Amino acid sequence: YLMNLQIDDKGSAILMQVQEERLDAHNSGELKTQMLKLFEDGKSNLVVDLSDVRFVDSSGLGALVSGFKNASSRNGSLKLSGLQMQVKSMFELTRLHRVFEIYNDAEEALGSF
Amino acid sequence: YLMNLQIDDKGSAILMQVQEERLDAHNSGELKTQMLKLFEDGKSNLVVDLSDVRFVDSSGLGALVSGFKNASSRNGSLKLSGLQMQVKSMFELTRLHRVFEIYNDAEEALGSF
Amino acid sequence: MATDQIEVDIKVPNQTRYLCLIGHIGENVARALKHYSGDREKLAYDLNLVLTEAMANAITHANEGDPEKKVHIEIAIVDQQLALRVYDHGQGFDISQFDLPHKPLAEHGRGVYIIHTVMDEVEYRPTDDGHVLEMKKNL
Amino acid sequence: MATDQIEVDIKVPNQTRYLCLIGHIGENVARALKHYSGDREKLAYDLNLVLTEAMANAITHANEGDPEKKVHIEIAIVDQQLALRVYDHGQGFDISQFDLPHKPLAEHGRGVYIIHTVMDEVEYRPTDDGHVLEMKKNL
Ligand SMILES: Nc1ncnc2c1ncn2[C@@H]1O[C@H](COP(=O)(O)OP(=O)(O)O)[C@@H](O)[C@H]1O
Ligand SMILES: Nc1ncnc2c1ncn2[C@@H]1O[C@H](COP(=O)(O)OP(=O)(O)O)[C@@H](O)[C@H]1O
Repeated sequence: YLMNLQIDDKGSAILMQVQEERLDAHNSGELKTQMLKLFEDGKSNLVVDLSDVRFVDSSGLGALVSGFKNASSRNGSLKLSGLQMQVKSMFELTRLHRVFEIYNDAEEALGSF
Repeated sequence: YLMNLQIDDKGSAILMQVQEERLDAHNSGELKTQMLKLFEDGKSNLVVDLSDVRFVDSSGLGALVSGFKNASSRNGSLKLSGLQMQVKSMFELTRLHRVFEIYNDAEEALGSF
Repeated sequence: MATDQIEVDIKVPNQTRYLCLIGHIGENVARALKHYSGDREKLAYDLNLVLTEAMANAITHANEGDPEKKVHIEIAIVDQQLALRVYDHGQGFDISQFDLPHKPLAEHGRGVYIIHTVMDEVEYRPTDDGHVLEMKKNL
Repeated sequence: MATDQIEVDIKVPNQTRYLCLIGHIGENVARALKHYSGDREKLAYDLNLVLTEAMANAITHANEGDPEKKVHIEIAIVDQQLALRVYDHGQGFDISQFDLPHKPLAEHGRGVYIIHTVMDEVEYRPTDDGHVLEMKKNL
Protein backbone atom coordinates (compact mmCIF):
# COMPACT_ATOMS: atom_id res chain seq x y z
CA TYR A 1 0.00 0.00 0.00
CA LEU A 2 1.53 3.28 -1.07
CA MET A 3 -1.39 5.60 -1.74
CA ASN A 4 -5.00 6.19 -0.80
CA LEU A 5 -6.57 6.87 -4.16
CA GLN A 6 -10.32 7.06 -4.68
CA ILE A 7 -11.30 6.41 -8.31
CA ASP A 8 -14.89 7.01 -9.52
CA ASP A 9 -16.41 6.98 -12.98
CA LYS A 10 -18.44 10.18 -13.11
CA GLY A 11 -19.73 9.69 -16.68
CA SER A 12 -18.14 12.72 -18.31
CA ALA A 13 -14.75 11.79 -16.86
CA ILE A 14 -12.96 9.67 -14.28
CA LEU A 15 -12.43 11.38 -10.92
CA MET A 16 -9.22 10.43 -9.12
CA GLN A 17 -8.97 11.78 -5.59
CA VAL A 18 -5.50 11.65 -4.08
CA GLN A 19 -6.26 11.14 -0.40
CA GLU A 20 -2.76 11.76 0.88
CA GLU A 21 -1.02 14.64 2.58
CA ARG A 22 1.97 14.23 0.26
CA LEU A 23 2.40 13.39 -3.42
CA ASP A 24 6.12 12.70 -3.65
CA ALA A 25 8.80 10.31 -4.91
CA HIS A 26 7.49 7.69 -2.49
CA ASN A 27 3.98 7.40 -3.89
CA SER A 28 3.85 9.20 -7.26
CA GLY A 29 4.73 5.96 -9.08
CA GLU A 30 1.50 4.48 -7.74
CA LEU A 31 -0.53 7.38 -9.18
CA LYS A 32 1.17 6.84 -12.54
CA THR A 33 0.38 3.12 -12.47
CA GLN A 34 -3.29 3.76 -11.70
CA MET A 35 -3.54 6.30 -14.52
CA LEU A 36 -1.96 3.83 -16.96
CA LYS A 37 -4.56 1.24 -15.97
CA LEU A 38 -7.34 3.69 -16.76
CA PHE A 39 -5.80 4.50 -20.15
CA GLU A 40 -5.52 0.79 -20.92
CA ASP A 41 -9.21 0.45 -20.06
CA GLY A 42 -9.94 3.03 -22.76
CA LYS A 43 -10.52 5.98 -20.43
CA SER A 44 -8.90 9.23 -21.49
CA ASN A 45 -10.73 12.00 -19.63
CA LEU A 46 -9.44 12.37 -16.08
CA VAL A 47 -9.84 14.80 -13.23
CA VAL A 48 -7.16 14.53 -10.56
CA ASP A 49 -8.42 16.16 -7.38
CA LEU A 50 -5.64 17.29 -5.05
CA SER A 51 -7.68 18.93 -2.31
CA ASP A 52 -6.22 16.66 0.41
CA VAL A 53 -2.67 17.16 -0.84
CA ARG A 54 -0.66 19.66 1.16
CA PHE A 55 2.71 18.91 -0.45
CA VAL A 56 3.85 17.92 -3.94
CA ASP A 57 7.43 17.47 -5.17
CA SER A 58 8.92 17.30 -8.68
CA SER A 59 8.18 13.61 -9.05
CA GLY A 60 4.52 14.22 -8.20
CA LEU A 61 4.43 16.91 -10.87
CA GLY A 62 6.16 14.46 -13.24
CA ALA A 63 3.45 11.84 -12.68
CA LEU A 64 0.76 14.39 -13.50
CA VAL A 65 2.63 15.51 -16.66
CA SER A 66 2.89 11.87 -17.68
CA GLY A 67 -0.87 11.45 -17.29
CA PHE A 68 -1.50 14.70 -19.13
CA LYS A 69 0.55 13.58 -22.13
CA ASN A 70 -1.04 10.13 -22.20
CA ALA A 71 -4.56 11.58 -22.03
CA SER A 72 -3.83 14.13 -24.78
CA SER A 73 -2.32 11.51 -27.08
CA ARG A 74 -5.62 9.60 -26.71
CA ASN A 75 -7.60 12.75 -27.60
CA GLY A 76 -8.73 13.03 -24.01
CA SER A 77 -7.54 15.35 -21.32
CA LEU A 78 -6.33 15.40 -17.74
CA LYS A 79 -7.53 18.32 -15.62
CA LEU A 80 -6.75 19.27 -12.04
CA SER A 81 -8.89 20.51 -9.16
CA GLY A 82 -8.66 21.55 -5.53
CA LEU A 83 -5.08 22.81 -5.42
CA GLN A 84 -4.09 24.20 -2.04
CA MET A 85 -2.24 27.51 -2.17
CA GLN A 86 1.25 26.10 -1.71
CA VAL A 87 0.60 23.29 -4.18
CA LYS A 88 -0.55 25.87 -6.73
CA SER A 89 2.73 27.73 -6.15
CA MET A 90 4.60 24.60 -7.21
CA PHE A 91 2.79 24.67 -10.56
CA GLU A 92 3.72 28.33 -10.97
CA LEU A 93 7.36 27.78 -10.01
CA THR A 94 7.66 25.12 -12.72
CA ARG A 95 5.40 26.93 -15.25
CA LEU A 96 3.06 23.95 -15.26
CA HIS A 97 0.07 26.19 -14.52
CA ARG A 98 0.22 27.04 -18.22
CA VAL A 99 -0.01 23.38 -19.18
CA PHE A 100 -2.87 22.13 -17.01
CA GLU A 101 -6.46 23.27 -16.86
CA ILE A 102 -6.92 23.91 -13.14
CA TYR A 103 -10.36 24.17 -11.48
CA ASN A 104 -11.39 25.19 -7.99
CA ASP A 105 -13.16 21.94 -7.22
CA ALA A 106 -13.84 18.54 -8.73
CA GLU A 107 -17.42 19.42 -9.68
CA GLU A 108 -16.29 22.37 -11.78
CA ALA A 109 -13.62 20.26 -13.44
CA LEU A 110 -16.09 17.46 -14.24
CA GLY A 111 -18.58 20.01 -15.60
CA SER A 112 -15.98 21.27 -18.07
CA PHE A 113 -15.92 18.02 -20.07
CA TYR B 1 4.03 36.86 23.74
CA LEU B 2 3.93 33.29 24.99
CA MET B 3 0.29 32.23 24.81
CA ASN B 4 -2.93 32.97 22.97
CA LEU B 5 -5.41 33.07 25.81
CA GLN B 6 -8.97 34.27 25.38
CA ILE B 7 -10.51 35.42 28.69
CA ASP B 8 -14.25 36.22 28.95
CA ASP B 9 -16.45 36.97 31.94
CA LYS B 10 -19.49 34.75 31.41
CA GLY B 11 -21.32 35.87 34.56
CA SER B 12 -21.42 32.55 36.39
CA ALA B 13 -17.68 32.09 35.86
CA ILE B 14 -14.66 33.29 33.91
CA LEU B 15 -13.98 31.35 30.71
CA MET B 16 -10.30 30.96 29.78
CA GLN B 17 -9.73 29.46 26.36
CA VAL B 18 -6.18 28.23 25.76
CA GLN B 19 -5.78 28.80 22.03
CA GLU B 20 -2.55 26.89 21.63
CA GLU B 21 -1.61 23.49 20.28
CA ARG B 22 0.65 22.89 23.28
CA LEU B 23 0.44 23.70 26.98
CA ASP B 24 3.97 23.00 28.15
CA ALA B 25 6.95 24.31 30.13
CA HIS B 26 7.33 27.11 27.59
CA ASN B 27 3.93 28.73 28.10
CA SER B 28 2.32 27.26 31.24
CA GLY B 29 3.84 30.03 33.38
CA GLU B 30 1.82 32.52 31.37
CA LEU B 31 -1.42 30.63 32.12
CA LYS B 32 -0.52 30.68 35.83
CA THR B 33 0.15 34.42 35.72
CA GLN B 34 -3.19 35.13 34.07
CA MET B 35 -5.03 32.99 36.60
CA LEU B 36 -3.31 34.82 39.47
CA LYS B 37 -4.46 38.15 38.00
CA LEU B 38 -8.05 36.91 37.98
CA PHE B 39 -7.79 35.74 41.59
CA GLU B 40 -6.36 39.14 42.57
CA ASP B 41 -9.36 40.76 40.84
CA GLY B 42 -11.61 38.74 43.17
CA LYS B 43 -12.63 36.11 40.63
CA SER B 44 -12.64 32.56 41.91
CA ASN B 45 -14.82 30.57 39.53
CA LEU B 46 -12.93 29.59 36.40
CA VAL B 47 -13.48 27.33 33.42
CA VAL B 48 -10.32 26.47 31.50
CA ASP B 49 -11.27 25.26 28.04
CA LEU B 50 -8.61 23.08 26.41
CA SER B 51 -10.37 22.16 23.17
CA ASP B 52 -7.56 23.62 21.00
CA VAL B 53 -4.86 21.91 23.07
CA ARG B 54 -3.47 18.76 21.50
CA PHE B 55 -0.57 18.30 23.93
CA VAL B 56 -0.05 18.97 27.63
CA ASP B 57 3.03 18.16 29.72
CA SER B 58 3.58 17.93 33.48
CA SER B 59 4.17 21.66 33.84
CA GLY B 60 0.86 22.38 32.07
CA LEU B 61 -0.85 20.04 34.52
CA GLY B 62 1.02 21.79 37.35
CA ALA B 63 -0.33 25.19 36.27
CA LEU B 64 -3.88 23.82 36.28
CA VAL B 65 -3.37 22.28 39.75
CA SER B 66 -2.06 25.62 40.98
CA GLY B 67 -5.20 27.36 39.67
CA PHE B 68 -7.39 24.64 41.16
CA LYS B 69 -5.87 25.09 44.62
CA ASN B 70 -6.08 28.88 44.47
CA ALA B 71 -9.70 28.80 43.37
CA SER B 72 -10.65 26.30 46.10
CA SER B 73 -8.91 28.31 48.82
CA ARG B 74 -11.09 31.26 47.72
CA ASN B 75 -14.23 29.11 47.97
CA GLY B 76 -14.50 29.06 44.21
CA SER B 77 -13.58 26.35 41.78
CA LEU B 78 -11.64 25.69 38.61
CA LYS B 79 -13.26 23.32 36.12
CA LEU B 80 -12.04 21.99 32.81
CA SER B 81 -13.70 21.48 29.43
CA GLY B 82 -13.00 20.25 25.92
CA LEU B 83 -10.21 17.77 26.65
CA GLN B 84 -9.00 15.95 23.54
CA MET B 85 -8.58 12.21 23.97
CA GLN B 86 -4.81 12.23 24.43
CA VAL B 87 -4.98 15.19 26.81
CA LYS B 88 -7.58 13.33 28.86
CA SER B 89 -5.17 10.37 29.03
CA MET B 90 -2.61 12.65 30.68
CA PHE B 91 -5.07 13.41 33.47
CA GLU B 92 -5.68 9.70 33.92
CA LEU B 93 -1.97 8.83 33.90
CA THR B 94 -1.40 11.33 36.72
CA ARG B 95 -4.71 10.57 38.52
CA LEU B 96 -5.73 14.20 38.10
CA HIS B 97 -9.06 13.17 36.56
CA ARG B 98 -10.13 12.52 40.15
CA VAL B 99 -9.23 16.04 41.17
CA PHE B 100 -10.82 18.14 38.43
CA GLU B 101 -14.43 18.38 37.35
CA ILE B 102 -14.17 17.77 33.62
CA TYR B 103 -16.95 18.71 31.14
CA ASN B 104 -17.37 17.99 27.46
CA ASP B 105 -17.59 21.62 26.43
CA ALA B 106 -17.33 25.10 27.89
CA GLU B 107 -21.10 25.65 27.89
CA GLU B 108 -21.67 22.59 30.06
CA ALA B 109 -18.90 23.64 32.42
CA LEU B 110 -20.29 27.17 32.72
CA GLY B 111 -23.79 25.79 33.30
CA SER B 112 -22.53 23.77 36.28
CA PHE B 113 -21.79 26.87 38.38
CA MET C 1 12.92 -7.74 6.55
CA ALA C 2 15.23 -4.97 7.71
CA THR C 3 14.07 -3.18 10.84
CA ASP C 4 13.90 0.57 11.14
CA GLN C 5 17.30 2.16 11.57
CA ILE C 6 16.85 5.81 12.31
CA GLU C 7 19.22 8.19 14.07
CA VAL C 8 18.42 11.79 14.83
CA ASP C 9 20.84 14.04 16.69
CA ILE C 10 19.72 17.54 17.65
CA LYS C 11 21.40 20.49 19.32
CA VAL C 12 19.36 23.53 20.25
CA PRO C 13 19.82 26.51 22.54
CA ASN C 14 18.92 25.99 26.19
CA GLN C 15 15.48 27.57 25.84
CA THR C 16 11.98 26.25 26.34
CA ARG C 17 10.86 27.70 23.00
CA TYR C 18 12.57 24.71 21.33
CA LEU C 19 10.63 22.10 23.34
CA CYS C 20 8.04 22.08 20.63
CA LEU C 21 10.64 21.38 17.88
CA ILE C 22 12.04 18.41 19.79
CA GLY C 23 8.60 17.09 20.65
CA HIS C 24 7.45 17.34 17.04
CA ILE C 25 10.53 15.52 15.79
CA GLY C 26 9.72 12.72 18.25
CA GLU C 27 6.18 12.58 16.83
CA ASN C 28 7.48 12.47 13.27
CA VAL C 29 9.80 9.59 14.08
CA ALA C 30 6.91 7.61 15.57
CA ARG C 31 4.80 8.23 12.47
CA ALA C 32 7.62 7.22 10.10
CA LEU C 33 8.32 3.83 11.72
CA LYS C 34 8.06 0.98 9.29
CA HIS C 35 7.46 -1.74 11.81
CA TYR C 36 5.08 -0.83 14.60
CA SER C 37 1.93 -2.69 15.33
CA GLY C 38 0.76 -0.61 18.28
CA ASP C 39 -1.20 2.66 18.30
CA ARG C 40 1.07 4.99 16.34
CA GLU C 41 -0.62 8.20 17.50
CA LYS C 42 -0.26 7.12 21.12
CA LEU C 43 3.43 6.40 20.54
CA ALA C 44 3.77 9.82 18.85
CA TYR C 45 2.24 11.53 21.89
CA ASP C 46 4.41 9.54 24.30
CA LEU C 47 7.68 10.37 22.54
CA ASN C 48 6.65 14.03 22.30
CA LEU C 49 5.86 13.90 26.03
CA VAL C 50 9.00 12.24 27.40
CA LEU C 51 11.28 14.33 25.19
CA THR C 52 9.50 17.47 26.40
CA GLU C 53 9.75 16.41 30.06
CA ALA C 54 13.41 15.42 29.87
CA MET C 55 14.44 18.51 27.92
CA ALA C 56 12.48 20.86 30.22
CA ASN C 57 14.31 19.28 33.19
CA ALA C 58 17.69 19.71 31.50
CA ILE C 59 16.91 23.37 30.82
CA THR C 60 15.48 24.33 34.19
CA HIS C 61 17.24 22.06 36.72
CA ALA C 62 20.62 21.29 35.13
CA ASN C 63 21.50 24.13 32.77
CA GLU C 64 19.67 26.57 35.02
CA GLY C 65 18.12 28.54 32.24
CA ASP C 66 21.47 29.77 30.89
CA PRO C 67 20.45 30.64 27.30
CA GLU C 68 24.03 30.32 26.04
CA LYS C 69 24.19 26.64 26.93
CA LYS C 70 23.05 23.96 24.49
CA VAL C 71 20.79 20.97 24.88
CA HIS C 72 21.77 17.85 22.99
CA ILE C 73 19.19 15.21 22.16
CA GLU C 74 19.51 11.85 20.42
CA ILE C 75 16.82 9.61 19.04
CA ALA C 76 18.01 6.22 17.84
CA ILE C 77 16.20 3.13 16.71
CA VAL C 78 18.12 -0.11 16.46
CA ASP C 79 16.65 -3.62 16.35
CA GLN C 80 13.15 -2.57 17.33
CA GLN C 81 14.37 -0.71 20.38
CA LEU C 82 13.98 3.03 20.54
CA ALA C 83 16.43 5.02 22.66
CA LEU C 84 16.06 8.68 23.57
CA ARG C 85 18.99 10.48 25.18
CA VAL C 86 18.87 13.98 26.63
CA TYR C 87 22.24 15.44 27.67
CA ASP C 88 22.56 18.15 30.30
CA HIS C 89 25.45 20.20 31.72
CA GLY C 90 24.45 19.92 35.37
CA GLN C 91 25.56 18.39 38.67
CA GLY C 92 23.12 15.51 38.36
CA PHE C 93 20.47 14.25 40.80
CA ASP C 94 19.32 11.01 42.36
CA ILE C 95 16.66 9.91 39.93
CA SER C 96 15.50 7.00 42.12
CA GLN C 97 13.96 9.56 44.49
CA PHE C 98 11.42 10.63 41.88
CA ASP C 99 9.98 7.53 40.26
CA LEU C 100 6.97 7.17 42.55
CA PRO C 101 3.70 9.00 42.01
CA HIS C 102 3.82 12.53 43.42
CA LYS C 103 1.32 13.88 45.94
CA PRO C 104 -2.05 14.41 44.24
CA LEU C 105 -2.07 18.20 44.52
CA ALA C 106 1.64 18.90 44.05
CA GLU C 107 2.40 21.53 41.44
CA HIS C 108 5.69 19.92 40.42
CA GLY C 109 7.36 16.54 40.40
CA ARG C 110 5.38 14.61 37.78
CA GLY C 111 8.01 14.63 35.02
CA VAL C 112 10.28 11.75 36.03
CA TYR C 113 7.26 9.68 37.11
CA ILE C 114 5.70 10.15 33.67
CA ILE C 115 8.94 9.17 31.94
CA HIS C 116 9.14 5.98 34.03
CA THR C 117 5.53 5.11 33.28
CA VAL C 118 5.78 5.61 29.53
CA MET C 119 9.21 4.11 28.84
CA ASP C 120 10.56 0.59 29.47
CA GLU C 121 14.06 1.47 30.75
CA VAL C 122 15.29 4.73 32.23
CA GLU C 123 18.87 5.45 33.24
CA TYR C 124 20.59 8.66 34.36
CA ARG C 125 24.38 8.66 34.29
CA PRO C 126 27.36 11.04 34.20
CA THR C 127 29.11 12.11 30.99
CA ASP C 128 32.29 14.12 30.38
CA ASP C 129 30.58 17.45 30.86
CA GLY C 130 27.32 16.70 32.63
CA HIS C 131 24.78 13.90 32.62
CA VAL C 132 22.57 12.02 30.23
CA LEU C 133 19.05 10.71 30.73
CA GLU C 134 18.58 7.63 28.59
CA MET C 135 15.04 6.37 28.01
CA LYS C 136 14.36 3.17 26.09
CA LYS C 137 11.22 1.63 24.70
CA ASN C 138 10.77 -1.71 22.98
CA LEU C 139 8.75 -1.30 19.82
CA MET D 1 20.02 39.05 20.94
CA ALA D 2 21.40 35.58 20.23
CA THR D 3 20.44 34.17 16.85
CA ASP D 4 19.00 30.73 16.34
CA GLN D 5 21.60 28.00 16.68
CA ILE D 6 20.04 24.74 15.66
CA GLU D 7 21.75 21.58 14.42
CA VAL D 8 19.91 18.48 13.32
CA ASP D 9 21.71 15.43 12.01
CA ILE D 10 19.67 12.54 10.63
CA LYS D 11 20.51 9.09 9.31
CA VAL D 12 17.79 6.97 7.75
CA PRO D 13 17.70 3.91 5.50
CA ASN D 14 17.99 4.58 1.77
CA GLN D 15 14.22 4.37 1.19
CA THR D 16 11.68 6.85 -0.09
CA ARG D 17 9.34 6.07 2.81
CA TYR D 18 11.54 8.29 4.97
CA LEU D 19 11.25 11.33 2.68
CA CYS D 20 8.27 12.42 4.68
CA LEU D 21 10.18 12.25 7.99
CA ILE D 22 12.98 14.41 6.64
CA GLY D 23 10.58 16.87 5.02
CA HIS D 24 8.57 17.22 8.22
CA ILE D 25 11.70 17.85 10.28
CA GLY D 26 12.58 20.64 7.83
CA GLU D 27 9.12 22.12 8.34
CA ASN D 28 9.45 21.89 12.11
CA VAL D 29 12.78 23.71 12.05
CA ALA D 30 11.26 26.53 9.98
CA ARG D 31 8.37 26.85 12.43
CA ALA D 32 10.70 26.88 15.46
CA LEU D 33 12.95 29.71 14.24
CA LYS D 34 13.15 32.57 16.67
CA HIS D 35 14.24 35.21 14.20
CA TYR D 36 12.46 35.09 10.88
CA SER D 37 10.47 37.95 9.48
CA GLY D 38 9.39 36.27 6.23
CA ASP D 39 6.45 33.96 5.58
CA ARG D 40 7.15 31.06 7.92
CA GLU D 41 4.76 28.63 6.25
CA LYS D 42 6.36 29.34 2.87
CA LEU D 43 9.79 28.69 4.38
CA ALA D 44 8.45 25.47 5.92
CA TYR D 45 7.20 24.29 2.53
CA ASP D 46 10.45 25.24 0.82
CA LEU D 47 12.65 23.36 3.30
CA ASN D 48 10.35 20.34 3.09
CA LEU D 49 10.60 20.57 -0.71
CA VAL D 50 14.36 20.90 -1.19
CA LEU D 51 15.11 18.24 1.42
CA THR D 52 12.66 15.91 -0.34
CA GLU D 53 14.17 16.63 -3.78
CA ALA D 54 17.77 16.22 -2.65
CA MET D 55 17.09 13.08 -0.66
CA ALA D 56 15.06 11.49 -3.47
CA ASN D 57 18.01 12.15 -5.81
CA ALA D 58 20.47 10.61 -3.37
CA ILE D 59 18.26 7.52 -3.08
CA THR D 60 17.46 6.99 -6.75
CA HIS D 61 20.49 8.35 -8.64
CA ALA D 62 23.42 7.90 -6.24
CA ASN D 63 22.60 5.06 -3.88
CA GLU D 64 20.62 3.32 -6.60
CA GLY D 65 17.81 2.20 -4.37
CA ASP D 66 20.05 -0.11 -2.30
CA PRO D 67 17.93 -0.37 0.88
CA GLU D 68 20.96 -1.32 2.98
CA LYS D 69 22.64 2.02 2.34
CA LYS D 70 22.00 5.04 4.55
CA VAL D 71 21.16 8.61 3.74
CA HIS D 72 22.71 11.24 5.96
CA ILE D 73 21.15 14.69 6.25
CA GLU D 74 22.24 17.77 8.18
CA ILE D 75 20.29 20.90 8.95
CA ALA D 76 22.30 23.68 10.57
CA ILE D 77 21.52 27.27 11.38
CA VAL D 78 24.36 29.60 12.25
CA ASP D 79 24.30 33.40 12.17
CA GLN D 80 21.02 33.67 10.29
CA GLN D 81 22.18 31.34 7.55
CA LEU D 82 20.50 27.99 7.11
CA ALA D 83 22.51 25.14 5.57
CA LEU D 84 21.06 21.84 4.42
CA ARG D 85 23.43 19.01 3.51
CA VAL D 86 22.42 15.73 1.90
CA TYR D 87 25.17 13.10 1.66
CA ASP D 88 25.11 10.34 -0.94
CA HIS D 89 27.31 7.31 -1.70
CA GLY D 90 27.43 7.77 -5.46
CA GLN D 91 29.79 8.65 -8.31
CA GLY D 92 28.55 12.22 -8.48
CA PHE D 93 27.25 14.24 -11.43
CA ASP D 94 27.78 17.61 -13.06
CA ILE D 95 25.17 19.72 -11.32
CA SER D 96 25.75 22.74 -13.59
CA GLN D 97 24.00 20.81 -16.38
CA PHE D 98 20.70 20.86 -14.53
CA ASP D 99 20.14 24.32 -13.16
CA LEU D 100 18.13 25.66 -16.10
CA PRO D 101 14.39 25.21 -16.49
CA HIS D 102 13.55 21.80 -17.98
CA LYS D 103 11.44 21.33 -21.09
CA PRO D 104 7.80 22.15 -20.32
CA LEU D 105 6.46 18.61 -20.77
CA ALA D 106 9.42 16.63 -19.40
CA GLU D 107 8.50 14.02 -16.83
CA HIS D 108 11.80 14.37 -14.97
CA GLY D 109 14.52 16.90 -14.37
CA ARG D 110 12.81 19.55 -12.25
CA GLY D 111 14.48 18.69 -8.92
CA VAL D 112 17.81 20.49 -9.20
CA TYR D 113 16.13 23.46 -10.89
CA ILE D 114 13.70 23.77 -7.98
CA ILE D 115 16.56 23.58 -5.46
CA HIS D 116 18.40 26.37 -7.27
CA THR D 117 15.29 28.52 -7.40
CA VAL D 118 14.41 28.15 -3.73
CA MET D 119 17.87 28.33 -2.14
CA ASP D 120 20.51 31.08 -2.26
CA GLU D 121 23.64 28.95 -2.67
CA VAL D 122 23.94 25.38 -3.96
CA GLU D 123 27.14 23.37 -4.07
CA TYR D 124 27.79 19.70 -4.89
CA ARG D 125 31.17 18.32 -3.88
CA PRO D 126 32.96 15.04 -3.19
CA THR D 127 33.35 13.57 0.29
CA ASP D 128 35.34 10.58 1.58
CA ASP D 129 32.73 8.08 0.54
CA GLY D 130 30.50 9.85 -1.97
CA HIS D 131 29.23 13.38 -2.42
CA VAL D 132 27.32 16.05 -0.56
CA LEU D 133 24.77 18.51 -1.87
CA GLU D 134 24.94 21.67 0.24
CA MET D 135 22.09 24.14 -0.01
CA LYS D 136 22.17 27.46 1.83
CA LYS D 137 19.56 30.10 2.48
CA ASN D 138 19.95 33.45 4.20
CA LEU D 139 17.19 33.94 6.74
N1 LIG E 1 18.45 16.93 34.49
C1 LIG E 1 18.31 17.18 35.81
N2 LIG E 1 19.32 17.71 36.51
C2 LIG E 1 19.19 17.97 37.84
N3 LIG E 1 18.07 17.71 38.54
C3 LIG E 1 17.02 17.18 37.90
C4 LIG E 1 17.07 16.88 36.51
N4 LIG E 1 15.88 16.34 36.14
C5 LIG E 1 15.13 16.31 37.26
N5 LIG E 1 15.81 16.81 38.33
C6 LIG E 1 15.34 16.89 39.74
O1 LIG E 1 14.29 15.95 39.90
C7 LIG E 1 13.13 16.60 40.38
C8 LIG E 1 11.89 15.90 39.80
O2 LIG E 1 11.78 16.15 38.41
P1 LIG E 1 10.38 16.02 37.74
O3 LIG E 1 9.73 14.77 38.18
O4 LIG E 1 10.57 16.18 36.26
O5 LIG E 1 9.52 17.21 38.32
P2 LIG E 1 9.69 18.80 38.18
O6 LIG E 1 10.66 19.07 37.08
O7 LIG E 1 8.31 19.27 37.91
O8 LIG E 1 10.18 19.25 39.52
C9 LIG E 1 13.27 18.04 39.96
O9 LIG E 1 12.55 18.91 40.79
C10 LIG E 1 14.78 18.24 40.09
O10 LIG E 1 15.13 18.52 41.42
N1 LIG F 1 22.89 12.75 -5.94
C1 LIG F 1 22.99 12.51 -7.28
N2 LIG F 1 23.89 11.62 -7.73
C2 LIG F 1 24.01 11.37 -9.05
N3 LIG F 1 23.28 11.98 -10.01
C3 LIG F 1 22.36 12.89 -9.62
C4 LIG F 1 22.16 13.21 -8.24
N4 LIG F 1 21.21 14.15 -8.17
C5 LIG F 1 20.82 14.40 -9.42
N5 LIG F 1 21.52 13.65 -10.32
C6 LIG F 1 21.40 13.68 -11.79
O1 LIG F 1 20.85 14.92 -12.16
C7 LIG F 1 19.68 14.73 -12.93
C8 LIG F 1 18.69 15.84 -12.67
O2 LIG F 1 18.17 15.73 -11.37
P1 LIG F 1 16.77 16.39 -11.04
O3 LIG F 1 16.75 17.77 -11.57
O4 LIG F 1 16.51 16.22 -9.58
O5 LIG F 1 15.70 15.55 -11.87
P2 LIG F 1 15.26 14.02 -11.78
O6 LIG F 1 15.76 13.48 -10.49
O7 LIG F 1 13.77 14.10 -11.87
O8 LIG F 1 15.86 13.35 -12.99
C9 LIG F 1 19.19 13.34 -12.57
O9 LIG F 1 18.44 12.77 -13.60
C10 LIG F 1 20.49 12.60 -12.32
O10 LIG F 1 21.03 12.17 -13.55
